[in-house]
Amino acid sequence: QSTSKDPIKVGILLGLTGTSAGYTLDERRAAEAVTEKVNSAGGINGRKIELVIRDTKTNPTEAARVASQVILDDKVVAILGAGTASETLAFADFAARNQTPIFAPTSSQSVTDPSTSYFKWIFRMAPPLSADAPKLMDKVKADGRKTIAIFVQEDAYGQQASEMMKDYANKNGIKIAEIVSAPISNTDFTTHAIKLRNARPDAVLIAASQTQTASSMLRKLREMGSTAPVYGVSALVSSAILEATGPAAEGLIALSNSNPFDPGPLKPLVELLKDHGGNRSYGSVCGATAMEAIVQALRTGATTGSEIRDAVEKMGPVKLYAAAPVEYSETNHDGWGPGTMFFVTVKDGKFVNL
Amino acid sequence: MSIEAGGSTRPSLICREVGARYGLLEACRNISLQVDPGEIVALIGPNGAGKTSLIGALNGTVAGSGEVLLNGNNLMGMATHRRSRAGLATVPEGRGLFPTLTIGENLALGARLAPSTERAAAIEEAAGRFGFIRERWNTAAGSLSGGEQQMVAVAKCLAGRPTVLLLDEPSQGLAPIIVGELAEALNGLRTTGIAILLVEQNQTLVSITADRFVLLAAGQVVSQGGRAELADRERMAMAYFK
Amino acid sequence: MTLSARDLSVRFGGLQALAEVSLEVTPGRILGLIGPNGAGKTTLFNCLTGVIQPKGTVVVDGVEITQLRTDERVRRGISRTFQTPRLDMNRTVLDAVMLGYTPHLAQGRLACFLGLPSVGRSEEHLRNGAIEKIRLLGLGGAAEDRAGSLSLGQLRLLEVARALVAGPRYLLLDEPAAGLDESDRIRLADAIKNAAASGIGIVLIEHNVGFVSRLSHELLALVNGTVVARGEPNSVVCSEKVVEAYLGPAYVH
Amino acid sequence: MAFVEFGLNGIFLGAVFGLLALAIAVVWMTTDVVDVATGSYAAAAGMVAVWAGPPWGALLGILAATALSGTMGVIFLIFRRLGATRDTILIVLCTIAYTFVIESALQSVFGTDNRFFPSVPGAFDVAGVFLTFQGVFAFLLAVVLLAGLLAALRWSPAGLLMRASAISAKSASLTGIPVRRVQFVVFLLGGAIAGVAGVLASMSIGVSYSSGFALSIVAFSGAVVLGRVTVSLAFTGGLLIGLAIALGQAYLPQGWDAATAPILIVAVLCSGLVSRDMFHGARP
Amino acid sequence: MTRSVRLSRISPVLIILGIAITLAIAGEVRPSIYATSVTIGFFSLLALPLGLLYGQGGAISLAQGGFAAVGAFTTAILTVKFGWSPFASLVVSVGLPAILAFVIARPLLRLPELSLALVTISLVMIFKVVFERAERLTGGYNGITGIAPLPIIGVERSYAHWTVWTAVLIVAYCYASYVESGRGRALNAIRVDRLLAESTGTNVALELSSLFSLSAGIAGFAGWFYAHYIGFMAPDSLDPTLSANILFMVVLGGRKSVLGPIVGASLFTLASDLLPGTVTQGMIFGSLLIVILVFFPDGIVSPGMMRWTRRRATTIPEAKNTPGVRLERA
Ligand SMILES: Nc1ncnc2c1ncn2[C@@H]1O[C@H](COP(=O)(O)OP(=O)(O)OP(=O)(O)O)[C@@H](O)[C@H]1O
Ligand SMILES: Nc1ncnc2c1ncn2[C@@H]1O[C@H](COP(=O)(O)OP(=O)(O)OP(=O)(O)O)[C@@H](O)[C@H]1O
Ligand SMILES: [Mg+2]
Ligand SMILES: [Mg+2]
Repeated sequence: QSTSKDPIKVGILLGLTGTSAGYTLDERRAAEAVTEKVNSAGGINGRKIELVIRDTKTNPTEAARVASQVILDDKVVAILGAGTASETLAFADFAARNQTPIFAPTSSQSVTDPSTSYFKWIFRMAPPLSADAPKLMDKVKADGRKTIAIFVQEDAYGQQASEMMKDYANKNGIKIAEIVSAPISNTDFTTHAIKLRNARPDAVLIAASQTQTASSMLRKLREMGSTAPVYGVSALVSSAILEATGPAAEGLIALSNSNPFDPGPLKPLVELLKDHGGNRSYGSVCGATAMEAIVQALRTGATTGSEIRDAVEKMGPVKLYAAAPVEYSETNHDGWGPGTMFFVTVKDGKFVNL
Repeated sequence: MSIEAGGSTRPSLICREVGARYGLLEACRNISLQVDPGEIVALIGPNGAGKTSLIGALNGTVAGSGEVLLNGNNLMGMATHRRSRAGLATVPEGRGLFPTLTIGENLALGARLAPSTERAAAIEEAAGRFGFIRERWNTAAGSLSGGEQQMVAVAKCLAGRPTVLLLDEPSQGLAPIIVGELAEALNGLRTTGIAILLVEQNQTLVSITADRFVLLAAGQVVSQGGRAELADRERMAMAYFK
Repeated sequence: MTLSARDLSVRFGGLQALAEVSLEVTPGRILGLIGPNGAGKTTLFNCLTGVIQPKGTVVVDGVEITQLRTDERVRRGISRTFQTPRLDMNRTVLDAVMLGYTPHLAQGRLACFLGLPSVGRSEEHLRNGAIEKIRLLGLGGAAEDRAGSLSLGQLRLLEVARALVAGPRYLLLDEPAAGLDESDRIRLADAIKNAAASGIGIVLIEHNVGFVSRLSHELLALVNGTVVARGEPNSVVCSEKVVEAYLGPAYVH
Repeated sequence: MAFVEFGLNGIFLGAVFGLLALAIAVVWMTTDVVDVATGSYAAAAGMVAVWAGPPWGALLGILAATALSGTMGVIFLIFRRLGATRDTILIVLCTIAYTFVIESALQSVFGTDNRFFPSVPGAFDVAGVFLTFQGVFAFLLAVVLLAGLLAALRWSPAGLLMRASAISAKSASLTGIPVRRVQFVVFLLGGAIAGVAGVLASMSIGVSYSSGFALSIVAFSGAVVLGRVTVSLAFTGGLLIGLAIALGQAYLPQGWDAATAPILIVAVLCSGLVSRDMFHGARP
Repeated sequence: MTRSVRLSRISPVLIILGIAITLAIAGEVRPSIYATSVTIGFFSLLALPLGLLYGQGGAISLAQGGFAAVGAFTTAILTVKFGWSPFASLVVSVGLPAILAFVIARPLLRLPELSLALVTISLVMIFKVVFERAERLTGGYNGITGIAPLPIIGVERSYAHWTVWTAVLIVAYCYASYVESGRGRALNAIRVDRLLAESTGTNVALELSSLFSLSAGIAGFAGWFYAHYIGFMAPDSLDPTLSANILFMVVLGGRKSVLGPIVGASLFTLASDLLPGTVTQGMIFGSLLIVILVFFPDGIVSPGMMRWTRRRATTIPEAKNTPGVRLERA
């Protein structure tokens, strides 16, 4: 039996190596920052929070194995992770059976499918595509773009994003001139760029979550002579993409949950990360918000997994570290509304809030 | 014992107390022998006597001990390729050809050991020793018949203008007529002053080429002698019965 | 009851390795095959065993086997040795010889997987047979040694033992005596004679003319892929063409 | 016109693959080993080049790649010296393990981002076909390197020595070839060529810590796809793979282009067109 | 003689049983060890048949993970979308990969090892693209969720542990028995020299394709188990990297011995728990692999483990026995 002075354990399961390492490192750093802040302020009801960090190697099999380690051995009360949908789903069932809530910084729609047996135990900790894609399309429409071309990264995220964009376009009379896709492992985007350019769209939409893919795509697009304005989904905004893309990023309009150059509504996050060297990125917002959600639930006095879950469902709208309050309920585990995202554009090598 | 050949004294091969071992197993030990320029010494003995192992110790492909003197230098301890460059050529048991290279390429590789000005001539000369070589210049060496390969292997070594030639059972698999040719070729090499150590089971070949013989059994020298004793088949046969 | 080949022809690119060669071996008889290097002797073996597909036909005991795979021919009783020994140098001599039993293995695949006792019994039985053959060829002392530690001469004997173990009706030996010393050669000759006496038909490639003509009932001389002489060993050896192309003038003296 | 544009750009990228295939081929011809880490040398070269910046970064990158491949050469020599087995698969696995090491080191030092070295600026338009100077530059540089290498192999016995060393180390040393030195030098050469390819890649498609393995697979496919392993065939194979990938991206249904290279490999290798002993140091 | 033969067959089985019991005891103390042991068992099921195929028969395959994925998707589709019982789908999960492997085996297994490796890994990549594209069946990138746990075994980890280790035991026993038999000897000959194997009466093509098919079938079984154990299956669940890792496990553990693949599987699984750090782990792990490969080329468990120093001191290795490519040459 745990005494009241024992630390509260929270599992961090992220693909710190492998394809998702690009943003999971930020997520981890932000979660650590939140924990440190809470602990240095005396913890929660006198109990410190202890993070149990495991690398899932961006591999579902490994994710399932380390999940049972943290759940069974470390007896974590909640899990933050994993970075991709298939990793998360690989341990979702097990976590649900052991009554451990999962706070997954994953955008793919399939993670919070209400028809699954473990729906009650997964909270999305990233802007859901259902909020992201329509909001982006609203902007495209408002900007008067009549013909668009879509670039899709071949994974769950990219595919779902592009489906929603197509849907929206069809309903709103926007013409889709071209759709091109590339697998995650793809490195050369010349062909894609030529196709997008030749379609002569009013705007190119990028449905990709990997900065590597997006930056290479953008560069090639400009290199191959296209001048069409580019719109991107929320996972793209980071200083890394600017560094990698260079001048080709000028004018990019993206929906974002963060802006590394202008805190905007994210002042608390800036404050939090000040001493942690982490940049304000997509990952930091997700990581900090997820960890803060767990902390808030614990503050209500919840100590077990199911209590935490109930607490989160009943928390009502709370301002965590995202741009707008998030709100979960028994039927809504997506939490992040359109307000958690805002538009940024690239000007003189910097993101500027629109 | 050195003789004058081509106007200059050529060094001979001198082995002192040479041994060869495979890990803990000693295949031969304490073997001392000398081969002079222009001389052909036959190394004979029953199967498994350690003849191949001795050759290996000399050319550095088997761990060896003792001294191998060539041109006054002790080769023992040197890397195999240095020994070859020092003038010690070997036609090993497996013939040592590069099966997927053509005959021409094999000879060219062999000729790299000759001084660069003489290479072309060396190749010509070596190829001339066996009639078929030129005809099948661009054939992969591996597709030749066993005997043909044997001849190419000898030619390849000769192309390098070696001082000492170690031959491990060169007549194995050769037709009698070719054995005859080989014997002629070996005898012809005498005038070039090459020292030849010939491992052989074929007594005919030994008897028409070798000046002396060294009989090896169970890894040790059990007897040696000149041409005369070699003819004494009775005694040899006795020795072969282990 | 014969192994017979009719009009075998093989070309390698521009080279006519075999041209309409026919031969016939009956059980209990030894056919010597001689010829200069590159005459096509080994190629002939390759045709008989199905390693290469010649023009012509190969018939064994009245059944045409020209289209059969190598392993099927082995099962029909044709075993061979190789000019350059082929074997796993890292296994024991005994193991290497026991490989010869493969075509007549009485061990079902399933039984092997299940490790049924019958498999163990059968192995035991085979092992004893193999040891006997190994002794016969004078390798008895080396039975449990690593095959790689044998000298080349000993490896040839091992190959013969392996071929014998398969219980062949026809045995093709490719220069088994090359590099053998006197005593081993005598032992080998005995083994070959015994095999023939037990009703195996043998084809023997050999360059040691004394050895092969003493052993064989019949000689066949190949030159450049064609048969230039066949018949009584003595007459073949003395035939003009053979002397010219194969033995050389020196031999006559 | 689009077809020509896809094709030419594919070939330009193929030049980078071709160089990598070339690097794999020379090492393969000499040592009988496919160095799977070749792509990682390229990635390292690119990352170092970007880190050090133009113009000397490029040279530094190539040096870094050479140093890395030299280390692999040493590992190879130790393996052969201990020499209990000639099984090349083991060394191939060593090179894969070495890929893990390089990837992890690159990630620790440079992070996970995709990096770009400044490319040759500008582009031109010929009859509606849009070509970048960078692409043309990469292609020309690769061809010049290839020609240089071919000339070196043709006019010196180096090529023969390399092949002989691979076929049988024992026979080669009996022929007086300093096998170990030849093999080591070839590892260095392979690393340097991979380094050039890596810098070129960082100029056009960018490199990240994890690019190595994918590059190696593509390059290896390029090296084998024409059925024999020679320097010029490997390079041509690389070009073809680049072309095939580009056309696959352009014309295959959505999502299937990831299968272009694998399907090509299966088709070519299983068709029986490939000479059977190409994988045994046997380059006729 | 028979006794020693039987012993060498039984002893690996006993050792594996020992490992399984130890893991089970540890699992009772520390529950997550069950998860690790099931993972090890799952990998072992993929690695063991590859050990037989490659270590003994010389035919390399990088397709084990791919065949496991076929087995896993088969049962996922049949049970979730068509409501089959897991035991009915087991037949298809095993049969489909086995038949598929048998069909493609012939042209494949003629290839020498490096190209075989390349072709088999390419196959796995193609499988993956097919899974991604066959959205209606496989759910595309999202995969299939809600695969029911196996009846009887349910969600009890210790039951899963015993199920998978029983399978490992059976496979290991069959492997060991086969190698001891005359057929194992013939299989070994294939590895050394195909012409030799053919000339001593082995139908090389048939032998290798049946083993290839068998290993695919066992991989299919492992995949079937995996799908029901995890409850979720997506194209990147069992990706090409896994297939490559399986080969590593076989070689590191010891491709010539029965225990090797299991030791390799354990090593791989435990490495991430035992090695420190995250980003730098690859450096340590990679270097470790290289050291093992260089100094223990036969793997950690090799038949001549005790004698390794002696054997090393021998001679410069002979030119290899080029497997039956050239006829009777060289
Ligand atoms: N690689 C090896 N490892 C261990 N022992 C070996 C090895 N090679 C040879 N031997 C042993 O060394 C001894 C001498 O062998 P060697 O090959 O030198 O004989 P040889 O005189 O050349 O015989 P042959 O006339 O048959 O070729 C033999 O008893 C053999 O068993
Ligand atoms: N696979 C092949 N490819 C090309 N040529 C070949 C091949 N096999 C054999 N040859 C050629 O066919 C001819 C006959 O070869 P074969 O091996 O049958 O000769 P042999 O009579 O056995 O000679 P030896 O007594 O020297 O072994 C030779 O000239 C050889 O070069
Ligand atoms: Mg010998
Ligand atoms: Mg022959």
